[in-house]
Amino acid sequence: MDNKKSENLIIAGKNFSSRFLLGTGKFGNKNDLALAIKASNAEIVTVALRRIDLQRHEENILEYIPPDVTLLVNTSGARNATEAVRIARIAREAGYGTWIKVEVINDSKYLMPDNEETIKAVDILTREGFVTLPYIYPDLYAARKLVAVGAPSVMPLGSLIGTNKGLKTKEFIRILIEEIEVPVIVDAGLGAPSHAAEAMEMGADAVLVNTAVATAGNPVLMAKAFAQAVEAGRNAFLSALPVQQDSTQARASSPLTGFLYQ
Amino acid sequence: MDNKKSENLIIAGKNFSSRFLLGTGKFGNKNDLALAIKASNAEIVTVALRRIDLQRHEENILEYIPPDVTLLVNTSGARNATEAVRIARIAREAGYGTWIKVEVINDSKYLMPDNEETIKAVDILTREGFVTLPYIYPDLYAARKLVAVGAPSVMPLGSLIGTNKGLKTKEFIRILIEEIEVPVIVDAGLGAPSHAAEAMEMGADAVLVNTAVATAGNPVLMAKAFAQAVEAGRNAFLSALPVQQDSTQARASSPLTGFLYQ
Amino acid sequence: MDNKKSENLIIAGKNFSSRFLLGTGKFGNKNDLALAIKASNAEIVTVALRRIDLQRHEENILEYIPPDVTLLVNTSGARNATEAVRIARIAREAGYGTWIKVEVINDSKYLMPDNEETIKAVDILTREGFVTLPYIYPDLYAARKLVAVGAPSVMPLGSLIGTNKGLKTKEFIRILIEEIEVPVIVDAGLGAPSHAAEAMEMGADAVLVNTAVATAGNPVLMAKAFAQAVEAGRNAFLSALPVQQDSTQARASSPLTGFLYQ
Amino acid sequence: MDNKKSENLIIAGKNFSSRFLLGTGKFGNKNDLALAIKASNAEIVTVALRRIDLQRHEENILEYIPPDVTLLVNTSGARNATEAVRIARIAREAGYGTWIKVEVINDSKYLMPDNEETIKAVDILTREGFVTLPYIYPDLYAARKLVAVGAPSVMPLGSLIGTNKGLKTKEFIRILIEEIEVPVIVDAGLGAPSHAAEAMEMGADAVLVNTAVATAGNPVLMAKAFAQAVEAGRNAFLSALPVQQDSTQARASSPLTGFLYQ
Amino acid sequence: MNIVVNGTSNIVNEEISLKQFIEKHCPNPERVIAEVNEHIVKRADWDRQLLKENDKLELITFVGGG
Amino acid sequence: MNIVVNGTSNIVNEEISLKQFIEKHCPNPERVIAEVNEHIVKRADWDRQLLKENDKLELITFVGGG
Amino acid sequence: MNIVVNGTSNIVNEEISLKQFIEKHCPNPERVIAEVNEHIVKRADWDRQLLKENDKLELITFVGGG
Amino acid sequence: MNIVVNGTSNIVNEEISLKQFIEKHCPNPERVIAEVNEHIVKRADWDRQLLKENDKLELITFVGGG
Repeated sequence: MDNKKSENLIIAGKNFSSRFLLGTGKFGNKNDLALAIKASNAEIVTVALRRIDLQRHEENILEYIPPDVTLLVNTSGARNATEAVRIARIAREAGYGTWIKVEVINDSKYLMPDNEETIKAVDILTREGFVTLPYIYPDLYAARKLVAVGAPSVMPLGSLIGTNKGLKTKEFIRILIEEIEVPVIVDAGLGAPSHAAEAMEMGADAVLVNTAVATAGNPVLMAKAFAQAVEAGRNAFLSALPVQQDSTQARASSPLTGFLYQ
Repeated sequence: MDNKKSENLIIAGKNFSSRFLLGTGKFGNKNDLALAIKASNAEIVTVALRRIDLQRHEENILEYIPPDVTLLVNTSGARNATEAVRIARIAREAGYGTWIKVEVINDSKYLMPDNEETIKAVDILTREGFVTLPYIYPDLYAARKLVAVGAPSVMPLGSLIGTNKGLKTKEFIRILIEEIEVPVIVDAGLGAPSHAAEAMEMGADAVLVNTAVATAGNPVLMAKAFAQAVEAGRNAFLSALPVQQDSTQARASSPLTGFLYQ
Repeated sequence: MDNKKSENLIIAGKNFSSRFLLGTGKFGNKNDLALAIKASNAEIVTVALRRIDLQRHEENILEYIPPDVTLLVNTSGARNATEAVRIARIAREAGYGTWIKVEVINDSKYLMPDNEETIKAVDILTREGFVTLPYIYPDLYAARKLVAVGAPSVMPLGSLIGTNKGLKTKEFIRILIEEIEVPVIVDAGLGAPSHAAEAMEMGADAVLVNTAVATAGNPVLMAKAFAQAVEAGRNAFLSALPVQQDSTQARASSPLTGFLYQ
Repeated sequence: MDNKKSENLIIAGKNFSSRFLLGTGKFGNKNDLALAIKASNAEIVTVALRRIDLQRHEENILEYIPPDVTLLVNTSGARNATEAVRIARIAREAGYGTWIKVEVINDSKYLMPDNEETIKAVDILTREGFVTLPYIYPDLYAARKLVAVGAPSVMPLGSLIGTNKGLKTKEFIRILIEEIEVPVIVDAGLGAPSHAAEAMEMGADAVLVNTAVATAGNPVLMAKAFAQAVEAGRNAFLSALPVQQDSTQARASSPLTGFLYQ
Repeated sequence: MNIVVNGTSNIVNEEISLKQFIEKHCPNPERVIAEVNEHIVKRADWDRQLLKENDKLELITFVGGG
Repeated sequence: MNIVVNGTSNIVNEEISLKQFIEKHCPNPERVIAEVNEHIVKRADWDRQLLKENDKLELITFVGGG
Repeated sequence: MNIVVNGTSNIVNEEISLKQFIEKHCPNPERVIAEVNEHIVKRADWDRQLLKENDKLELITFVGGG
Repeated sequence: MNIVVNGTSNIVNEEISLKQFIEKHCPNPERVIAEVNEHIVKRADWDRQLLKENDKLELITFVGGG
C-alpha cells in the first residue's frame, strides 16, 4: 500500500509528524511525564479515567500534557463493549475529545484484549462520531472487521501488557501490515528501543509505549531513546533493509583475495 | 566501570562524539558513501588495501572520505599475524595513519577471525606505535590478552560477516562489556538498526556497520537510521532499561480496578 | 488442572496413549504414510475431502490407514461455518465417523483460521453429535467460547501452516494451557522434533504434525523422531523442568573450589 | 563427513550406542543418579575429583555408577593446563581410566573455558596416552588445534554452565559440525529436552547434560526425557529435516481448492 | 441432458442412474461420496436415483490432509 | 438520606445539590466528571441537580493510563 | 610433627605411615587417593610411606561432577 | 628483463625507474603504494629506484572495506 510510505502518520485525516505515542501511566513523577512528552515530541498521548479518591488530593494529569497534544482516552477498566462505550461517552462529555483507545479486557491475569467486544464497541462509537483506535490481539479477521466498522487504525499488542518482552507477535503483526490498509500501531510489551525499531523496520506505522518509559531509571531520556529508535526503524523501512542471509556462510565486506596471496 | 557511561567514545585518548563506525566496502556508488558518512556523522571509517588493477581505472576511495574523519585501515586479506603486520606497515608508510583494524582470517567459508594470530599482531603493532582495534570472536580470555598487549578497544563480531543476522553472540559480548575495561565495539553481522540499538542497550560502546548500509536500497538514509538507532540504544543504556518480566502474567499500565465495578 | 498430568490423552471420553497426531497430506509415497503411522504409533490421523478427479486414477488414502486408528476429518476448503458443517456431514454420511477437525480459512495467502466462523461451526456440529477439534489462532477468548459450545479440545497453531517455523505463538498457547480445561493440541508450523518437544514441555497435551514429516527426506524415520520428541517433552513436563537462570552468571555443576587451591 | 551418519558414536575407537552423556553433579539423592543412568541408557558419565572432607562421611559416587559405564573424569577445578594435567594423572593413578574431560576455567563468574590452556593440556595428555574430551568455547580455530594435537572429540558449550538457556552458540557449533571431523558433543547449558533435540537435529554427535537432569523435580524421568530427545533429534538429522520457509506466506498441507468452490 | 459434475458441464445422452454414472466415470466407485443438488445420496440409494437435466453432482473422496 | 458515591454508601443529612456535594468532598472540583444514576450531568447543570435518596453518584477524573 | 593435610596444618605426635594416617582420619579409606608432596603414592605403597615433618598431603576422592 | 608485478610476470625492455613504471602503467599514480621485494619504497624515492631483473613489485591502493 502506498500510504504505508507517506511522510506523516495520518489517522482520521489528521497528520502527525511523530510516530511515537506515549502512555501516561506509572510515572512516579508527573514532571517527568511533561518532560518525556517534550523530549520525545510525542503528539498523541493516552490517558485513562478513574473514580476519584475522595480521601486524597491527586494531581491533575491533564496539567502535564501540552494543549497541542492529541489526547487519546483509554477505556481501560471496560470488560465489555457496553462499558467501553460508556467510558467513551463520559470522556466526550467531559470535553476531552473524541479520540478513544478502545481497550476491552475481560481477563485479569493476562490482560488480553477481547477482540469481539472491541469490534462491537468500535462499531457503536464510530456511529456516534468517535475516532477509535482499537487495542487488539493481532488477528487478521478481527482487524478486517474493525476496518469494516470504521476503525481508522488498529493497535495490536507486541506482547503482554507491562512485560517488556518485545515483539512476540511479530509474525502476525506482519500480516496486518501487509493486509490492512489503515495504520498499524504496535502497542503493549515493547520494552526497549530496539523492540520499537524492529516494529518500525517491518513497516509498522507507529508504536505506543508506556511501561518501559515510565519505569525506566531516567524516563525522560528513555522517552527520547524510544522516539529516536522509532525514527531509525522508520528510516530503515523506507531504505529497504537488506535480507538476512540464510546460509551459515559469511560474505566479505572487504576485498579478501588478490592481496598478499598467490 | 565508570568510563562505560562517559559522554564520548574515547579510544587511545582520542574523543569521538559519534558511536557509529562505518565500513566503506560494497557501496555501489561512491557518492553514496560520502553522503552516508555525512548523514550518519560517522567519525571513524574503515578502508582496506588491495593490489592495483593495472587494466582498469578505479576511483580513489579516499576522495570520498572527509579529511576530519579518522581512517581505520583494515588488514583484511591477512591470514596470519605476519601478514597483518605487513599490511599495517604499508598503510602507515602510505601516510595513512596508525589506526588499524586488525583482522586476521584463515577460513574462507565463515570468515571467522583467528583470535590467537590477532593477539600476536596486536602485540607487535602496539610496540611499533600503532593504535590497534582488533576484530575478534568474542572470547573473554582472548579479549583479556588483547588488553594486556595494549589494544585500546576490542571489536567482537555480532554474527558472521555479511549475514545481517544480528547479535547472535549476545551472551558472550555481554561478558566482554562487563569484564573488559576498554571500549567494546560490536562489528559484523548487524543487519538492521534494531540490532545496533540492542547492542548499545546492553552497554556496547559503539558499533561498526558496513554491509547492511552499503547494500540497502537507500544507503544514505540507512546510514542515518543506524546512527539514530545507536543514539537510541545509548540513551536507553544510560536511562537504565526496565527488566523483562519473566512470568507470563501481564502488568497493567492503566488503572484497571475501581471504575465501573462493584 | 489435574487432568493435565493424566497418563493418557483423553478427548470426548476416548483414551489415547499416543500424544502425537499425524496429518496425511503431501506424502509422496502412500506406503510411507502407512509406515509412518506405524513407526510413530499415531492413534489419530487427519484426512480431508476433495472432488474426485474423473480423469485420473488416484489411490485410496484410507487403505493406508490401519482400522484401529481414529480418523479425524479435516474440513479444509471451508471458507465459513456453513461450508465446514456441510463437509462434516458428508464425512459422516460416508461412514467415516464423527470426529472432525474444524478448519475454516478465508484467507488464501496466510491460511489463518477464522476463529469466529470456527466457533459457529463447532456450535452447530456439537449439537449434531460430532466430536469437534477446532483448529484456531490461539486467542484466549475464542478458546473459552469453543469450550462453552462444546469443543472437547482446541488445536492452536504454532506458526503458519507449512512454514516449519515452530512455536511462534508460544506466549499465547501457554495462556491456553493455563486457562483452558480441555486438551490443547498444538497444530501447524512445527518443523522439527525440537519444536514438538518444546510444546510438550510447557504442558501442551499433544501435537499434530504433517508437512515436516511428509516432506522429510525419510518420512518414516521423521515420524518416529517426532513421536519420540513428544514423549521426551511430555516426560520433561511431568518431571518439572528447572528454570532458566536469568542472570548472565554461570552455576557450576562440578565442585570448583577446595581442590588444588590454597 | 560420512562418519557423521554412523549408527554408533565412536570415540577413540570405542563404540557407544547411546548419544546421551550424563553428568553426576548436583544430584540430591544418589539413588536417583543410579536410576537416571539406567533410565537414560547413558554409557558415558562424568565424575570429578575433590579433596576429602575429613570431618564428614560422604557417599562414594562410584558405587552408584554401573561398572560397564565409561567414566569420564572431569578436570574441574583446574585453572590452567598444568593443573588439568595433574588432575588427570591422579585419576589414572587411582585406577579410573584414561578418559578425561579436559575442563580449564580461569574465570569464577561465567565459568568460561580457557581454550588456549585446554589445547596445551590436551597436547600433553594425548602424548601420555589419555583419551581427552576437551570442554571448549566453540571457536573454529581452537577446535582445529585440538584435533591437531589429538583430541578424539570436542565438547563445545551450548550456553553458560548451569544456566539452562539452551543453544546460544548455535551458529558457531554448526561451524564445528561442518568443519571438524571428530565427534562434536554439545555440553553445558542445555536446559530442556527440546534443546538437546535441536543440537542433534543440526548434526551434533552427542550431548552431555547435568544440571537440568539433576535439579529437575523428577531426575530419573528427566534423564529418560533427555535420552528420548537425543534419539528424536538424531533420527531427524538422519531423516533430513525440511527447511523453514522464509516467506511469511503459508503452504497448505491439505488440498484447499477444487472442493465446494466454483 | 446436461449435468454439472464437480463444477463442469457434462452431456449425458441416455437415461442413467447415479450408480451407473459413477461406475462408468469413476476409477474407484467404492471410494466415492455423492451429493446431488447439495443433498447426500447414500450408497444404498444410488441405484434408484436417476439423473435429471441440470442436476448438480458432487463426487467426492477422501484424500490426504493435515 | 443515603447516597452511593463511587460504590460506597454515604449519609447526607441536609438537602444538597450535586455542585455543593462535589465542592465539599472533592479536593479538585474542576477535575471532576459526574454521573448520577448512570447519566452524565454536565458541569453547567450541577447546581440545579439536587441529590435524592438512593442516588448513585460516580465521580470520575482523568488519570495516567497506557 | 607438622603435616599439611588438604591445605590445613595438622600436628601428629607419633611416627605414622600414610596408611595409618588415612585409616585413622578418613571415613572411607578405600575411596582415598593420596598425594604426598605433589607425588601420587599408590595404595600398595601407603604402608611403607612414613610421614615426615612438613609433608604436604592431598587426600582426594571422586565426587559427582558435570 | 622480467619483473613480477602483483603476482604476474611482465617483460620490460628498457632500463626504467619505479616512478617511470608506475606512471606508465597505473591510471592513478598518486594513489599507488609501492613495495619492491617486500620493502616499501617511499614516493620520494621512486625516482632513483631502478628496476632489476626478477624484482617483485607490489602496487597497492586503498579501496572500500569493512
